[in-house]
Amino acid sequence: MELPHSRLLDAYRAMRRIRAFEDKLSELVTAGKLAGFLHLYAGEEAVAVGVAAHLSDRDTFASTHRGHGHCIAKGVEIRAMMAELFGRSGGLCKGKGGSMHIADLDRGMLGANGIVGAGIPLAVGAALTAQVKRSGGVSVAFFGDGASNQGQFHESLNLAAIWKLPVLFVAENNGYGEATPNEYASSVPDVATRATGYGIPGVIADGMDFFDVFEKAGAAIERARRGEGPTLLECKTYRFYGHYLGDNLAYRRKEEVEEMRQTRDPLDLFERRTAGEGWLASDELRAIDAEVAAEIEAAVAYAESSPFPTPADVTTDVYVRY
Amino acid sequence: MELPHSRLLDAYRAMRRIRAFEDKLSELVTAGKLAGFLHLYAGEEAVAVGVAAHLSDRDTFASTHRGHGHCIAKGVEIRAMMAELFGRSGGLCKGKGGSMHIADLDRGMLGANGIVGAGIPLAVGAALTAQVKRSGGVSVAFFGDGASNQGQFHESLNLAAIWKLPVLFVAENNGYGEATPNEYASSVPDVATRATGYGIPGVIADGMDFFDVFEKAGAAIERARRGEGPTLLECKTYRFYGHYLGDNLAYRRKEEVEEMRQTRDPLDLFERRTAGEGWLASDELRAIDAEVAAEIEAAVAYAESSPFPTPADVTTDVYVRY
Amino acid sequence: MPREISLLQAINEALHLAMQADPDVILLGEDVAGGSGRADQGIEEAWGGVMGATKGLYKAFGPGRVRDTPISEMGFLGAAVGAAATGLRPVVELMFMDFLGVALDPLLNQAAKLRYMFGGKARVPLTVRTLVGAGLRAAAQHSQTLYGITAAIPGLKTVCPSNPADAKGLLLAAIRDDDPVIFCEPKSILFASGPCPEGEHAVPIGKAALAREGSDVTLVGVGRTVHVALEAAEALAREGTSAEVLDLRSLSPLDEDGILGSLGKTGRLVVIDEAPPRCGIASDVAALCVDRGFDLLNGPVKKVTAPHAPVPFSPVLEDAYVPNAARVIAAVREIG
Amino acid sequence: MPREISLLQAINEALHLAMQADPDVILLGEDVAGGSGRADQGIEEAWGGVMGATKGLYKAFGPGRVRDTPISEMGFLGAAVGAAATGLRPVVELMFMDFLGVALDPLLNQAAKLRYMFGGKARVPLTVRTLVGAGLRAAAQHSQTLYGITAAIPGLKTVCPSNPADAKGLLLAAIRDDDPVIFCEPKSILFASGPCPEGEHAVPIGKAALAREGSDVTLVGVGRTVHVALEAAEALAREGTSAEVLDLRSLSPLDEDGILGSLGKTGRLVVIDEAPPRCGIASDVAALCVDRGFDLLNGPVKKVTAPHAPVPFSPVLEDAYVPNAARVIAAVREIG
Ligand SMILES: Cc1ncc(C[n+]2csc(CCOP(=O)(O)OP(=O)(O)O)c2C)c(N)n1
Ligand SMILES: Cc1ncc(C[n+]2csc(CCOP(=O)(O)OP(=O)(O)O)c2C)c(N)n1
Ligand SMILES: [Mg+2]
Ligand SMILES: [Mg+2]
Repeated sequence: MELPHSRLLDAYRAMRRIRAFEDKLSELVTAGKLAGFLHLYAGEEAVAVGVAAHLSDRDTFASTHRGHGHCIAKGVEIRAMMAELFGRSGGLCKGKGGSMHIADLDRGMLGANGIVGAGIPLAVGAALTAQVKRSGGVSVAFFGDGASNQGQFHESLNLAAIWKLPVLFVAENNGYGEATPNEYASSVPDVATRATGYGIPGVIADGMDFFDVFEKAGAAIERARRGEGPTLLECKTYRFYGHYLGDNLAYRRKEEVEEMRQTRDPLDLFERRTAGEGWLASDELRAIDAEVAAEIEAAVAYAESSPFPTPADVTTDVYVRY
Repeated sequence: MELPHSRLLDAYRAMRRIRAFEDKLSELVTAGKLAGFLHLYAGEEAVAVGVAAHLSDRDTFASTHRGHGHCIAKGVEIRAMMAELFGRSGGLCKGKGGSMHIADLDRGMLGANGIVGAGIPLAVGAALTAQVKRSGGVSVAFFGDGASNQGQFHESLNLAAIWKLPVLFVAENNGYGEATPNEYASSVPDVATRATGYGIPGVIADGMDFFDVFEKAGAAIERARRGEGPTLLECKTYRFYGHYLGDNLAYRRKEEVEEMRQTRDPLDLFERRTAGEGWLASDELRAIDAEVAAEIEAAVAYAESSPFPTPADVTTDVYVRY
Repeated sequence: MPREISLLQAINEALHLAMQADPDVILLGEDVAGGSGRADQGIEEAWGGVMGATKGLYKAFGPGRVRDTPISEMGFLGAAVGAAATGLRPVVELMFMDFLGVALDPLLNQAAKLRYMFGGKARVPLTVRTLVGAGLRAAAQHSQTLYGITAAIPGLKTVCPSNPADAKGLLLAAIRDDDPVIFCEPKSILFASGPCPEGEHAVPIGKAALAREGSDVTLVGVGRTVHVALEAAEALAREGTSAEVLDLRSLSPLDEDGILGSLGKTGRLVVIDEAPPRCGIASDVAALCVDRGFDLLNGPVKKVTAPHAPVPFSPVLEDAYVPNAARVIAAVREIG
Repeated sequence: MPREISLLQAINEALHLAMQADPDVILLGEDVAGGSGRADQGIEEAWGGVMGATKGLYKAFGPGRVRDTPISEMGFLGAAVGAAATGLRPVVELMFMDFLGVALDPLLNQAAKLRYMFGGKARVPLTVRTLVGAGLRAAAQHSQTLYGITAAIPGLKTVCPSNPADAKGLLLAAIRDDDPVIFCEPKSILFASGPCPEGEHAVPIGKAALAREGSDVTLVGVGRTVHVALEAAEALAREGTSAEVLDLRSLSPLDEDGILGSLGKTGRLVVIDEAPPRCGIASDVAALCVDRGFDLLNGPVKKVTAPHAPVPFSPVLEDAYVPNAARVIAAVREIG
């Protein structure tokens, strides 16, 4: 599938941004500059970006604890994200949310979510709004293989199916829920198999391949916009870092990780494909890499210079009025 | 499938007991003699009895709000059940539980349950006990079509599947969850379809036909005892009364109910089959009918003569020790 | 004399008004219509809610805005939170508050926290209507008074009316509130009638109501226990004790000033709640008295609550379980 | 001097002892082993719990008794209730207490009520271990102190240790208790060391502990706030106020006599809790004081709690959110 040149560059830029953002966080944590639980999206870039490439601000994302990639793909400002992770008042959520609750409703990003599976019904609700208000919007629920064993997954898919809601369920199957392999925790190897139980299409994409995700997500999103209801799209992917920064990684062999990084890196695959087809030139990509690197540095600088919130902020923003 | 004569009579007796028990409750409620929410099992007798015919006290049932039939099929004493519904101290649960919590652990009956779907994991837990203790026991979870849209259904089936627990999931699909038709509430017409999502067998039985349930439950129970894991057995059935006594019944046509009662009554079907095959004689069945009628009258008499609990009983049985 | 309607009818009127006035208000819940999908058989709105609270709404506002749900509380409540955060104003019926067991996360971790976690950038105008309390012989899993759980959660508001007029006014306020509100319907008094204004009616969330004036002791109640308090006050009056009865109405926010105001008049207080004694509204009221109200106190503050036990089925036991006027009177005498 | 170990190690020791002593004790939870199903790759017990509390148990007791679960809290907790009612003695790890949102029903409506609903004929010897509290910059959905919810539920017991010895003794008591017990692990002090007996050690459920003797004021704490109270007491001592510190340890049952005993000595009381102020343990303690303890009171009872707000992420905010010694000292001065 060929995309206009500018959109190819946009896709690459978004993926590179995610990668650079996550690599930077790893660096910052190692340097002791960041607190909290950080779940990095590196390795899974093609999923969020492949889906987001079809969407605009009227469309919504509900995300997971591993939410930076979804934010960036949805166009959320990087420096406000970084400031949030630094716990600063200039953060997207004024420092109150942190990594697990990073959100930007203006971009249709309904938030990372610390409760596994809890984002799924939120996406269903956003789709309900779209349906009732006839906004034409589509809503996307991202969730992991582990989350597919939560009751909220089940209830949400059934509900969306009977109401034919404009929602896309994207299972990011990276093979693990924390330290537990999916082949142990799930009774079926493919999350997509479960679509049968809801009478909706179940589709498997190579989550490391932007083009495959793009194509299959596109079809599902078109279907949703036509009012034909939800699709369960499973993207087979892999997380390059551990479950969170600090993870001992003892549940997977080093060689497994190495092999994935060497042979299945979504940025490499993207570059190989676009170069092979003659769509993009290497120096275009290197220019983006440099731009992004600068953006990230600027984001860190912004974050570090943003003032901390003050103790009085603890009790604001609880209610609209109380 | 032919059963020994005595077991055929047992099966009929159990079904007749359930029917007579439920009909009596309807009468008592109409006469203003009983309080509380009563969900009658009449019409679904073949399901509980067809399954229970394979089980003994080491095997367990987890039931639903519509639990009288499961109790009776599992061999629970009728007069203690009746006294429970009358709120008397001679009741199975000393009058504390009532219809929705009727239970008899000695008979392996883990209780009716007022929370739709909540019995399912309890059955999984009993199966876990059987597996850990190698008791050879099998556990059965009964639940309705409506309950199959609860998260607990999903989580339980997955858990039982990955641990290959000796459990049988029996979906009693009577077409309705309260006033809502299953074809509206569920994204798939057959609950059994969902077995695919857990990699376990999904089987459909005619829940009005004792023999069909008996046969299919038997195979699934044997499989479970062999350590091969759970089965989802869907029994297509129908409730002859409303959702509860007091239901306005406006969600289904009178003709539908009439037709079911006329053509699909599990007791009639049983009688027709056993007579047709020459297995049972009509007078044998009438004798049982009379016995059962007497039992029920005796149960009511017992219940009415059983003393009420006293206010001091309100605070006992909360803890083993506090 | 103003017309009288039941608390249930008052709820129904409020729902009609709210849906009429604002197209963003939608209604979700199990059997809020009933018989969905059977229009071809001439079946429509078979139930209108298990208690009948939502009667006529499906017919008036159609299947787009009034939706029967599957038995998937976590799912449809979660969806309602998502819908509220994106521009609708959903009213959800959680049939019995006991079902919080399978519906807590969307309230505890989502609705209550989105605004805060997002730095004030979200609004979650969600209303959850739910039945509380004993009295229907419905036993342990259908009779609980669990508003203490939602009142404890920062980010939620919780109200519980004791009469039709407040039911109407508070429900309208809840639906129009931009924060998530849990609206508790005391099932034992659903069918009790009382005066209720026609048309629009506003009752502010966060204000207790004086249900009876008095000077010797304050009786604080909520929902059904307001009536228990009134009955006790009546009896106490006959023996010369003048009891003031305060109807909390709102559990979060709690009307601290209202409570302290009455305590200031009477110096003595008994709080009556149908929930068990631990970690509930009754403790909060007592704790308020012994902190900000300490100088006003002329005697101990007594809690008259259900015992620390599940709700029993047997009518005899259930009647003994719930607080009654005799226990309130005894408590008043004890602190006399 | 007795050896010192961390609270986490004490938990680990108790689990080893309990599983060793009783083959009916099994352990369920997410990643309690970790890496399940990968033995063929030489991977076994990759984690031993997200905090490491269950290290070595899988290796010692095998995959039949130590089971990694899917991320299905309601399912595996419900299964544990069923297992407990049929003869096992399950210990379940609910990773963070915040996950009650997706795990409440098996506790609220099943474990807590089976015995009562069945007329005393069931036992549910279930233990749920769960992390509570702030301090790890884990934000609103991983930092809550929700033991007020479980303490409110008749049929459950709830405990929360403040030190390794109590952690070990209470966990052993919980596992061997025939009722369901919620065992709360304060995450901010998990790695703090303290003396702890080797081998068997018993701490009764339902008894508070005197953490420091004093005569002028009683400071009541639980889990981490015991340390806050001790710090405040130390500072108060320097200015001549003698504070007694009571460690509740058990939240249900609540040691009413223990609390009143101390109040009887001091006449003044401050209760410190990391939960928000509404419908919690702090209110219960205050309510007890103003009821049974009224004649002992020489001043208001102050609650020092978290504010009525979710737990914020930013370290600056989180540090301001949790109760600290300065606030306790201020409260003591106020009632001085
Ligand atoms: C309800 C709930 N249970 C458990 C956790 C702890 N937890 C956080 S992430 C995670 C693993 C999630 O796995 P998966 O859904 O596959 O997503 P991934 O981390 O692989 O992206 C777990 C168990 C949680 N946050 N919420
Ligand atoms: C969690 C929960 N939600 C809702 C209810 C109210 N309720 C009781 S029975 C019932 C319908 C159940 O339908 P189904 O599972 O098909 O069983 P059936 O009544 O048809 O036997 C509902 C909604 C409940 N008891 N528990
Ligand atoms: Mg995963
Ligand atoms: Mg049904």
